[in-house]
Amino acid sequence: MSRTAKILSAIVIGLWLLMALAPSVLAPGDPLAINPVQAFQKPGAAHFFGTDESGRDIYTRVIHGASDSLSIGLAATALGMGLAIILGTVAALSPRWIDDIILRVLEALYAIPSLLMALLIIAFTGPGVGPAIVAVGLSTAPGYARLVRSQIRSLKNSEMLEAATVLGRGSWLKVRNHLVPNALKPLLALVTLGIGQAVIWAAALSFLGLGAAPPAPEWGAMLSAGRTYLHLAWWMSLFPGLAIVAVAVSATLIGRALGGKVKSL
Amino acid sequence: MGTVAWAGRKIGGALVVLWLVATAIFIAIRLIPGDPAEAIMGGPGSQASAEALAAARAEYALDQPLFAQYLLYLGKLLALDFGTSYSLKQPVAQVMGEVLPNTLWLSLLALAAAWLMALCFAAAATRSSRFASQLGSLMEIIAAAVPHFWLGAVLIMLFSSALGWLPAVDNGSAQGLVLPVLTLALPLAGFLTQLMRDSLGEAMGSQFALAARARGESRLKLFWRHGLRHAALPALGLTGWAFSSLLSGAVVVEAIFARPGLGRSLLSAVLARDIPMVTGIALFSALVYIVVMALAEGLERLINPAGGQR
Amino acid sequence: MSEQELITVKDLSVSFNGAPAVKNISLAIRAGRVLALVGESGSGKSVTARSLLGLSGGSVSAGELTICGRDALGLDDRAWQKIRGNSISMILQDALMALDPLRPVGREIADGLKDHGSLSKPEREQRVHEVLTSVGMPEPGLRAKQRSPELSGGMRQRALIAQALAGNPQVVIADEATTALDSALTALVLSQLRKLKEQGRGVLMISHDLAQVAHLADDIAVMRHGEIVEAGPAEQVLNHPQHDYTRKLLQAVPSGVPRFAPLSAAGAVPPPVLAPKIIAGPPALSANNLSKSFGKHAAVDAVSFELPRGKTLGIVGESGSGKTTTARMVLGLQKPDSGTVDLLGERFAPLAEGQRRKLREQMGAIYQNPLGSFDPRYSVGQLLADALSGGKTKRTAGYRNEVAGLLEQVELSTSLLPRSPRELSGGQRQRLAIARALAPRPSVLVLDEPVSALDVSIQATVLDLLDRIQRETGTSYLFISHDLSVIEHMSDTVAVMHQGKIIEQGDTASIFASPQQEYTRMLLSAMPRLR
Amino acid sequence: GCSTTGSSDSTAQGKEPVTGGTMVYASGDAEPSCLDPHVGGNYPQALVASQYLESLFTKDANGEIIPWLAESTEVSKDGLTRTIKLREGIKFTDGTKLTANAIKANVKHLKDPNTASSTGYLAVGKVVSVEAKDELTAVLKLSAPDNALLESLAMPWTAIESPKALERDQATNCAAPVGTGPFKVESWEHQKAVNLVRNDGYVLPVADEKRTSSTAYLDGITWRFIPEAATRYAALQSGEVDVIDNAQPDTIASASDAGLGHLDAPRPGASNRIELNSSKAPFDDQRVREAFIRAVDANTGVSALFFGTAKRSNSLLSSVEPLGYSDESLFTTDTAKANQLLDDAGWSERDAQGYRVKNDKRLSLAFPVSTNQSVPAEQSLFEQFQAQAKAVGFEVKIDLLDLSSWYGALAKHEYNLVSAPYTKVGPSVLRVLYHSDSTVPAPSGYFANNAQVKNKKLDQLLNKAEETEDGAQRASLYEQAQKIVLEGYYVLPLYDQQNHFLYGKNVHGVETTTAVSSPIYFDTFLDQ
Ligand SMILES: Nc1ncnc2c1ncn2[C@@H]1O[C@H](COP(=O)(O)OP(=O)(O)OP(=O)(O)O)[C@@H](O)[C@H]1O
Ligand SMILES: Nc1ncnc2c1ncn2[C@@H]1O[C@H](COP(=O)(O)OP(=O)(O)OP(=O)(O)O)[C@@H](O)[C@H]1O
Ligand SMILES: [Mg+2]
Ligand SMILES: [Mg+2]
Repeated sequence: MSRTAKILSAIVIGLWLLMALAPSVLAPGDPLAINPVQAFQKPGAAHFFGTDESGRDIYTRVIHGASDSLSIGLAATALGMGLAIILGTVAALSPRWIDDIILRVLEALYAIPSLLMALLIIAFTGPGVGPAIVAVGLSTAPGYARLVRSQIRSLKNSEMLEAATVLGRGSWLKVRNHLVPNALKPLLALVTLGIGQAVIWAAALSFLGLGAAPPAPEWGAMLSAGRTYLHLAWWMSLFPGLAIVAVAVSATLIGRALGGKVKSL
Repeated sequence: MGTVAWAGRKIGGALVVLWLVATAIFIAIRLIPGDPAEAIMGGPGSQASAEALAAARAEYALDQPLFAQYLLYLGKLLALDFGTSYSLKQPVAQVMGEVLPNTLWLSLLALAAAWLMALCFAAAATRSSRFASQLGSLMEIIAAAVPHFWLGAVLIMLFSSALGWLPAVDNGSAQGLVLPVLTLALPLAGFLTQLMRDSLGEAMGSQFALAARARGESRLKLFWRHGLRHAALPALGLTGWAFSSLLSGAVVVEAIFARPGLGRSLLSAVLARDIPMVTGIALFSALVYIVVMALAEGLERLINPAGGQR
Repeated sequence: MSEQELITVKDLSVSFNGAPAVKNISLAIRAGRVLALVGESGSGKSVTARSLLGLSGGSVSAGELTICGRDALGLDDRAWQKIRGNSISMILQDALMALDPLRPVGREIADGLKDHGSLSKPEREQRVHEVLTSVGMPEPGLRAKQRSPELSGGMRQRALIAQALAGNPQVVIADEATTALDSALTALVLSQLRKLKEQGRGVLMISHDLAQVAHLADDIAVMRHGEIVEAGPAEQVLNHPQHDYTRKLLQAVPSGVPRFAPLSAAGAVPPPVLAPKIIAGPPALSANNLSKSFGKHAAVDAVSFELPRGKTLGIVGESGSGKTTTARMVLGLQKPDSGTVDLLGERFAPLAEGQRRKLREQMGAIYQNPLGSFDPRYSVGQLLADALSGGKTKRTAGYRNEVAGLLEQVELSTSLLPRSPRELSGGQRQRLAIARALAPRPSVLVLDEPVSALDVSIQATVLDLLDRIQRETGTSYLFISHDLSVIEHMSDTVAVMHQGKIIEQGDTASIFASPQQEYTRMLLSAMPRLR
Repeated sequence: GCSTTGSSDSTAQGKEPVTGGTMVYASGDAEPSCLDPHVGGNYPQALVASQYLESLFTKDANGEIIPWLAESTEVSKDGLTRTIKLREGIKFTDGTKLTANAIKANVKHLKDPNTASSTGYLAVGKVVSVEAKDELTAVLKLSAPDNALLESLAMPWTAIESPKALERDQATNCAAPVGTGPFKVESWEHQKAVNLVRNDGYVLPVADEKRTSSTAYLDGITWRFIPEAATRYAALQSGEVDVIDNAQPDTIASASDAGLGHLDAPRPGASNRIELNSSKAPFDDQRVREAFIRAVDANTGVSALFFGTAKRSNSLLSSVEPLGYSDESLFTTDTAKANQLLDDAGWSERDAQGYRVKNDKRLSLAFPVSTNQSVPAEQSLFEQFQAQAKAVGFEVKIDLLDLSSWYGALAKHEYNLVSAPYTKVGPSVLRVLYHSDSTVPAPSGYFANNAQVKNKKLDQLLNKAEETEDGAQRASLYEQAQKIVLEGYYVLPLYDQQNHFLYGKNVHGVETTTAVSSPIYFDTFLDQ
């Protein structure tokens, strides 16, 4: 990772974190404050990104929405990755037949389109932020798990571990010192890529009315509300849409800087 | 591994996967709250009498023990009987048969368009300057990050409402396909381009590319003879994923562009708790995924017979 | 100079982003003669060669560049394409990578013909068959349809040569065409090049090994740091080298140099004549009837040998003869199908890992490519601290002195401590691998092709280092190589492997002087010798 | 078609009608799973079925019920026998003649549990049996007097279908119901379109002096489903479709600038309103109900969100119902009063977030909202209520649900606030919605009295109103009933059930609607 890439990534991450943790620094207003008289104001000096149908300030909402959207993305990825690490590691280190079973199950999960999986989960739990996290997390897990598995398998057969064996290292030391840290590093890059995708996914669910409920300033929900007024107030859907794209793009860029490749998705 | 053995393994594996999918769906659907009998009788808002509900339960074997239901369900699936849709009161196979071609067409066209775009972008990127190439790389990443639902709306605004060039909704003509295909294809093209550019770049900078140049090959020939194959390989490996993400994307795109299709059926079936319909679509998508994966793998074997099996 | 000059270069300079790689060199390639370009790694040999095809990839300036009587300065890419593969062709340095793994080699060879000639498709196929036969490719019809991953290293090298010859070029550039080949294959390739010369073509041969060059070259140019430091007829350069660097290169060739005599200039100071410590007791290592099969293929077949303490046993054999498999069984990385390994008189294999952990520190290993055996997250210092602490920590703090001691032992500067192994040169990496292997003070080192990836001058320093360590510590070496000259220089006893069996075993001097087996004789006759 | 005229700003006045052309209609509703409105019985079914099915009665321009397929009707003194005489010479599109038997078969169909009718089933609830007295005369025996029967029979959900066609299995009948309307179902391509073609044998039951021919002008209608509002409007703008329903307020407001026609046809029956569940805390206390109603400001929200296309209502009934009673003073916003009421009711403390608490319980209201039934503007209005109610200390939890989950939440009484539209012709809808009988759930858990009003006096008034013959007395009874509900703060009325249609420049003659305000495209024609 080059120096500039490091600095840039740090700045971007810092900015997102600031938006997520202390949105009021950037947008002091209340994202839920309504003002029906001020509805559908064009972007301008008073409202940078304009206002929505209830006169809420879209700039404030976009900034405050970072927390919801990002934490959905983070939590979903963490869930998916957590499951994947367990399944993938078990598969990679187990005897052939267990590996085979896990692989088949993963393939079956992979074969169900993710949105269908999400729909089924939500049909079971009802819509909301929590279910959206579970849905996105579960539907991304099989992909990650296959990756973790192949990662660990190739490490398991690497010269590096052979060298450790020759140096007389026991299994525990090999796993702790070499296998886990080396498997995790590329996963970190992948997680960064994945967060961007998870944010899009969660937004898609909100857009279908299955995720965060309005008037929460979640970007997908805002987009969903904005699409009704596409002809009247383009700014209502433009800015939350741009926010989603921006998060996904910066996540991809940082992921790539960390050495992640799309290949792995 | 010989081709016959390979095909045998594939088919066996596919059957296992289908069985697992069927089981997963069965379990998932039983977990969903709500009485299936109500769904059969027109949803919870209906005035169905207790007797009518009981009759429906008996008719659909919902009054039997769960395991018996499971066996019954598997037995029917084995006989390729997907049952009758609760909400449409038509055989699931028939409903799917009606809407399926639309979705397949849409997805295949989008897949083809995405491949084509990705190839063109990747090829263009190898020739252009560092700045142009970085700009291109940013564009791909942005394309890959654009959500379908937003892209579709923006395209409609732009090309239908404002410019009036293309129809917003499916009207049976080829033009009506342009926007939905674009909406589905662009994000995928972004992904594929990223993939292809990486491997294309690797291939074009490799020793064998140098060897080819040393034989007197022009850049264009180098691209056709060597670059293309290497670019295609990782993208092929991703085709199964791409296709299944296209099916997911179709749910959104079909809703936005008012196109009949599997995606829309799926959404309404889940909302109406139409179990046979959901099962049918899920199994079918899984089958499509498996077939597409096998095709892609076959193609991979053709391009790279020595490559290891995954 | 009666011979026609096919390529004339005057004052050629190449730089990459302002950094010069080749500086003002001049050379001429003549019909029917072989010009050898010799020099250490990174001296600019390959860049020079690529420049002759207009493929240097950097910015080029030259006083003159004439190819077959034609001024080639300022040619555009189209004009170059007519020359490449047609008038001049090149055999690229890395045979494993120089063929597209996704295309049949026959197609790769035919591509050049297609682009240049007017041959029809069957004619092209005919020509491919012809040229593959001429380079001694077994079953050329079948091989033409296979892709490079399906071919062995030697076959790939031959396919690459065939590819260069297909278009009947006037000049052939062979960039390290024999590195990484065992001696039998090396001999084959050299004879191919000789044939070209006899046909009246010009040959530019690039190598870091003067011994190989000695057999073939008519003229030699010695390169260093992008400059030609000495050039002239082969006789003169080999026998009366003018430049220090040339002398150093000549000295680095190990064949015929006695045990413990230094090869590198650094070791030129005669060492204190310190007799190697002889320790009594059971042999350091003994292998008994080791066998291993993969499927039906017997990779190692009833191999037995004994390695006395403080001595070196060299195992030599062609590629695929089972050397690495033997080493892995000795190291306990692969379970033998049958047979045993004893280390210092104790049973080492087959045994459960837990039971032999104690013995582990008595045995170290060094690989051909050490980079793969280092955890990429560790720095040089951390690697050594990890080895010293038995994996408990990678902090150097508590092991500063020991680490410094190890580095000194392998002649590395402590300034390298914070670096990643990736940022080291090949020679430095191999030293680091040796240092790490030495950390637990082993009695036995298993070295599998430890210098095969290094150029001769670096190889010389590493071999000298190994010599010194053995003398100082009395460590026993199981030294595996396909390079007869290295084995000859390093071993006290030699075992020759062929198709999984040890066919001949004994004292180094007697094996090299009077081989008993036909196969050994064949190997030795193919060995390039300087002295 | 039927003769009611909605408030239309059609520009077709004086245009010479042209025959021919197929009109493309784009509906924003979900595609019905059955084209026979007997099955289930929702508004989207009524919209499409109005083209091919007709009812016995309809409403005229003054809101009066008049015979349509029926020629005349009379009721016995005790109100228990209703005789209906049919018009002569009307045929179903399958060739069957319209006879008294058809009424018998249709009522039987509605009452058959296998039909799973909900709206139509309730409408004929009091009909015990149907007898064919002669070819064209049917006699209906009732379990109790029902002066709403004619209104019920004016709805498309009780439209008359061919008895022969009803004998087919349900799937077939769902795919192509057979009626007497100006169009008939030619084919149904699922998810794509219902294709309607002109009924060339159509007989207009009530003569219209403006019409020379007695068949529709249009060759047919392509009935499509485009759920995305923005896409639907874009398709109308670009001329891909001719008429859209469920038009969004903002597009309606800009329609005339865009050269589009607009038909505003508010639905009869109940107005759109929020019902407050009085069966459980905190709304079991009238003061808390009133406090909520005083806390929110519907007027500003409605005018901003609906761009003046919806008029604020203060009545339980639609503005098209002549017997609607309205009292603005009950619903004026008064935050001070709201606070006072809550203090009085014991909700005087507030927690850290500013919500009121009593006995450590937060003043929290569950508000499940059906995304199928509430348009986006309405959802936004609810969000505004949420913010306004927060100011006086209510926590409103809006839950956007799909229809099944929404019904599920209602059935489990997991709501304090709910907005459930109900369309029915005439004031008898009050009985459906506020009679204590309607708190008793059907086997599916469904009940119509969401406010859970249980008031003996109200029950009596509603029963009596349904049985009275005298018009004035009926009006007075219904007024008293409405007062009880309104003054008990069980309901916050919002506006009429919105029913807006937009159509392209080339479309003319979009004005006639059925008794439930669903347009009929009998008079409609396209510029060629
Ligand atoms: N494409 C390039 N970009 C930048 N630097 C290059 C490039 N190619 C070669 N160099 C540099 O030019 C110098 C000479 O490299 P070259 O490959 O000619 O060495 P060589 O003598 O062939 O070495 P070896 O024996 O290892 O093949 C090296 O320092 C190398 O790093
Ligand atoms: N893991 C394995 N699976 C199958 N075959 C193997 C495996 N490892 C080695 N072989 C086969 O065993 C034989 C001996 O291989 P080995 O690597 O020991 O040869 P080598 O003498 O070290 O050759 P080289 O000089 O090329 O390194 C070869 O034919 C090889 O293909
Ligand atoms: Mg080189
Ligand atoms: Mg080996």
